[in-house]
Amino acid sequence: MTDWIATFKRGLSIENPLTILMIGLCATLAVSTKFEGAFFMGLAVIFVLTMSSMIISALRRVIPEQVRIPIFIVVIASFVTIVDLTMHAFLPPVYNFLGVWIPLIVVNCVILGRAEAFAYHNSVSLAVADGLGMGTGYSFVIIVLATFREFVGSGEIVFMNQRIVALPPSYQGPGIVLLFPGAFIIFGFMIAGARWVTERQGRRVVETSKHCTIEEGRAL
Amino acid sequence: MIDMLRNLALLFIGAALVNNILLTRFIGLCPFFGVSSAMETSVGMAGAVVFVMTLASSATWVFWNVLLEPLGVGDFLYIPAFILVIAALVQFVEMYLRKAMPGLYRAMGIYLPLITTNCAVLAAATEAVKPGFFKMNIAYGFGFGEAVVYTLGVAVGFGFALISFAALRERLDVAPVPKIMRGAPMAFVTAGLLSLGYVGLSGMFGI
Amino acid sequence: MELDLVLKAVVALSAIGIVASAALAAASRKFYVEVDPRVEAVLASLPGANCGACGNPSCFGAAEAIVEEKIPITACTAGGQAVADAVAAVLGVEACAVAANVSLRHCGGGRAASRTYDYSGLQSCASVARLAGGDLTCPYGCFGYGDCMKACPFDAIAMDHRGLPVVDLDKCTGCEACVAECPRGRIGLLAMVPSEGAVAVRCNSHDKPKGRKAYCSMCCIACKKCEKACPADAIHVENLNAVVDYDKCTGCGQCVAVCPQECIDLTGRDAMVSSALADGRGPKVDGFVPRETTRLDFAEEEPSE
Amino acid sequence: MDRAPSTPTSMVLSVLVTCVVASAALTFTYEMTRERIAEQERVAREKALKDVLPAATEFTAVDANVLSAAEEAAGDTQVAAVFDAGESGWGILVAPRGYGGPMSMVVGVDRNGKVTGVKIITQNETPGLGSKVMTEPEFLPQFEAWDASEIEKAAKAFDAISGATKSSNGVRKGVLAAGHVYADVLSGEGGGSKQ
Repeated sequence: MTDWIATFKRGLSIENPLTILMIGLCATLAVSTKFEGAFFMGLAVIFVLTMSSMIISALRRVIPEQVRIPIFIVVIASFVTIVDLTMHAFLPPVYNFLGVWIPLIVVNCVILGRAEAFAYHNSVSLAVADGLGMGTGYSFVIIVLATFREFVGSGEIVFMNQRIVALPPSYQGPGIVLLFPGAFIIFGFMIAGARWVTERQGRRVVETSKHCTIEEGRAL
Repeated sequence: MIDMLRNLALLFIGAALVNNILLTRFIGLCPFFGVSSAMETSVGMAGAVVFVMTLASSATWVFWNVLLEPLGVGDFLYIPAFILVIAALVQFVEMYLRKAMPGLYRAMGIYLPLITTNCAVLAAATEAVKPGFFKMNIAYGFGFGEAVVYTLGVAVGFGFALISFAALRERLDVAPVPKIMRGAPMAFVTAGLLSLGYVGLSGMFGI
Repeated sequence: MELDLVLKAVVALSAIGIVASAALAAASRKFYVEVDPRVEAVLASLPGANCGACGNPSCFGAAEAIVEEKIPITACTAGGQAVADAVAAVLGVEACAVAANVSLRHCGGGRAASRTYDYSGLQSCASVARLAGGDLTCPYGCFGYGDCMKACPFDAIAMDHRGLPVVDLDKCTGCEACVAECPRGRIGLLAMVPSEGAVAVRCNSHDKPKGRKAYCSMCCIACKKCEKACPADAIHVENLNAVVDYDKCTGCGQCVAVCPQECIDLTGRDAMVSSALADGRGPKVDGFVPRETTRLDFAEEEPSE
Repeated sequence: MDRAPSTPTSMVLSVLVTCVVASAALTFTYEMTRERIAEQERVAREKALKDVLPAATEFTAVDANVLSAAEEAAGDTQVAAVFDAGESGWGILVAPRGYGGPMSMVVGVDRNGKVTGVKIITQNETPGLGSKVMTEPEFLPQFEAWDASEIEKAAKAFDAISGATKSSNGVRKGVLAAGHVYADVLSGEGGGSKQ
């Protein structure tokens, strides 16, 4: 059980797909202009990642090596289509907002990456732990980014079209925050903040500019 | 004939620059940040993307119009079908290149597996082929020639953005950047400014 | 639920599946290519997601680079620690060969050395060297902007608090990438020396000693005290700078003790303290006592007197 | 970790099985959600049409050749669909191109050629600037009472939103296209409009 929790927590902090590994960026920046969009996108990623990791690790002995990528992709694509159809049917406003980004979850590097790196080599329970961990880590970052951007940009946070928190109507937010260039810049500062936090906790993230970040220091 | 060429040219430039898939629509960011740390990897990647994206969209066009559309199952099967086609195509091309043209494989082939997890390839191949994939559910319904030219434009746009960003990032490695912003955070801020330039182009023509 | 829709869907997707897998099966037969088994082994332990996060275009590219020792075994970000251990196990990297020669820095100035102008341009030695010969007054010294650190594929070089590159002897494989990258590497600032044990002269200047002291406190003033004190006749002042003959040098440390400028350090794998610790501290290394001409075997035996 | 062998048969077989299972599962989900999706779309369209044609009760799509004639009449602006609302006129769905790409909007034209209203369904103009075409209170109402048969003349009296000229012109193009569709195709359909 303990290593189940360890895998789960690893996905959240030191191997967070977005801030540390920096994979799966495509949808993050696009979808984080609305809290509601980011929230459901996070749920979708958690669902697809966990389910596909579970199936892949369950079948890992049966899938031949040579043709593993096509099989992984069909499994992931089926879960993505299920999410696509259900969201289209039950949550049309969110579906219209997310639009092209739901099908693109299938090529989201987080899912195929973890399915390959982890699910294909580990037991089902660990794969589910890793899926949940990575998914929650991913959604956490995307929701924080979305809350910031929606609040600053449009002055209010709307969830299932009730206004949760709103600034006085006279507030005229800076438009750039909702635009893509703003997303890049804010995400850049967010990674700097995450790195500063992990560094302050004594876990030195070795950033070698020529290679890549590998976490050193106290074991989790 | 002339205005058919004019349309294709407009479509090409529209896809490459005006609606640049990387810097105005932000599809395909994972390799954009992963590979662009060095110039030669970016050039290799750009070449591979141009080659495979055009091939992929012709394959998906064939599968869509010959198989999925007539059977009427396209609406819900297009995601697994297209990505399966792309993955198989990439793996096949990689094996073929490794065997037949080792030189070309050395320069470009090793980027091919990276294309399967590349959102841009799937997005462009699906957009050019499946009407209504683009958010506005306005049917494009390109012909075969238009689909290939459109994807070629998108791929050239992808390569152009990737290489210009790689050049910037090489300077970034040595620029006097505060310690906490060094590396990836600064790359994101630079990408933000670069995309600001491209957004200025939007709405001119093309799709 | 009409059955024919299910049938049509199954037919459509399976048709694509069959075409795809048949093509792959045929291709894997027809296009079989010999691959170095070690690369194969490393590739098996890499995640294979080809995410490109490690800067290599694909896991296959990364596996080749790791086997050819172009990048360290910890290069894979997506895999994290687990993959790094797996790759290390596959390559048996733990017992990595000890490099014959290692890189050595002939300069002790760093931030203490005086600068002719205040440089705030690109943080690279190559670019500062192009601006009127660099911001360092000393024409031979180390600028400290870390080009060697960036060039080193094995992360063996790190910049210390004095703004000088310190070489980690366990990681240095003697590949000379730093010597090539450093704008003053070829004129003696960085030299390849035997890795076992010796002393290092932390000065590379050939100016008049009086002029040297004006712009750098840590410099060799060619007083020849070390030449007189050396029992093995291994150190000579040539062209106004002390030069060590590493074949004769027994690492006894007499020159380190006697140098008035304290610009000679203990260094080398067999030295009593790690070269990173001894760097820039001359005789002040705690527990250091110069020895007679005994063969360099500090490591095993306690320092006698 | 022993794996299944990579012989050709095992490769083809495993992919085949995955595809069969996947396609069966997807068809099942599609069947489950199909009615709801169709229902959602119909409701959304109905709401938009009702906004521009308040009096109308039910909308029937015009048949194909009328639609294709409408597409010619509209020139380069895309016409997505045309709905006949019986007594209260027609609802024309057009997709002009604004600043940030195509917008989908619906234009209502009553029996005698008066534009009854314009409503924008989806757009991705620049938030805060272009998006004002939807939020600006007196922008969309200005199209009302334009005469669809002489749409060019009516379009002279048009003021765009400052700072969002391209988006405003996009909407204007949509209304123009709807006007042409009415003038060339629908008015001949036995509408009692004056010539």
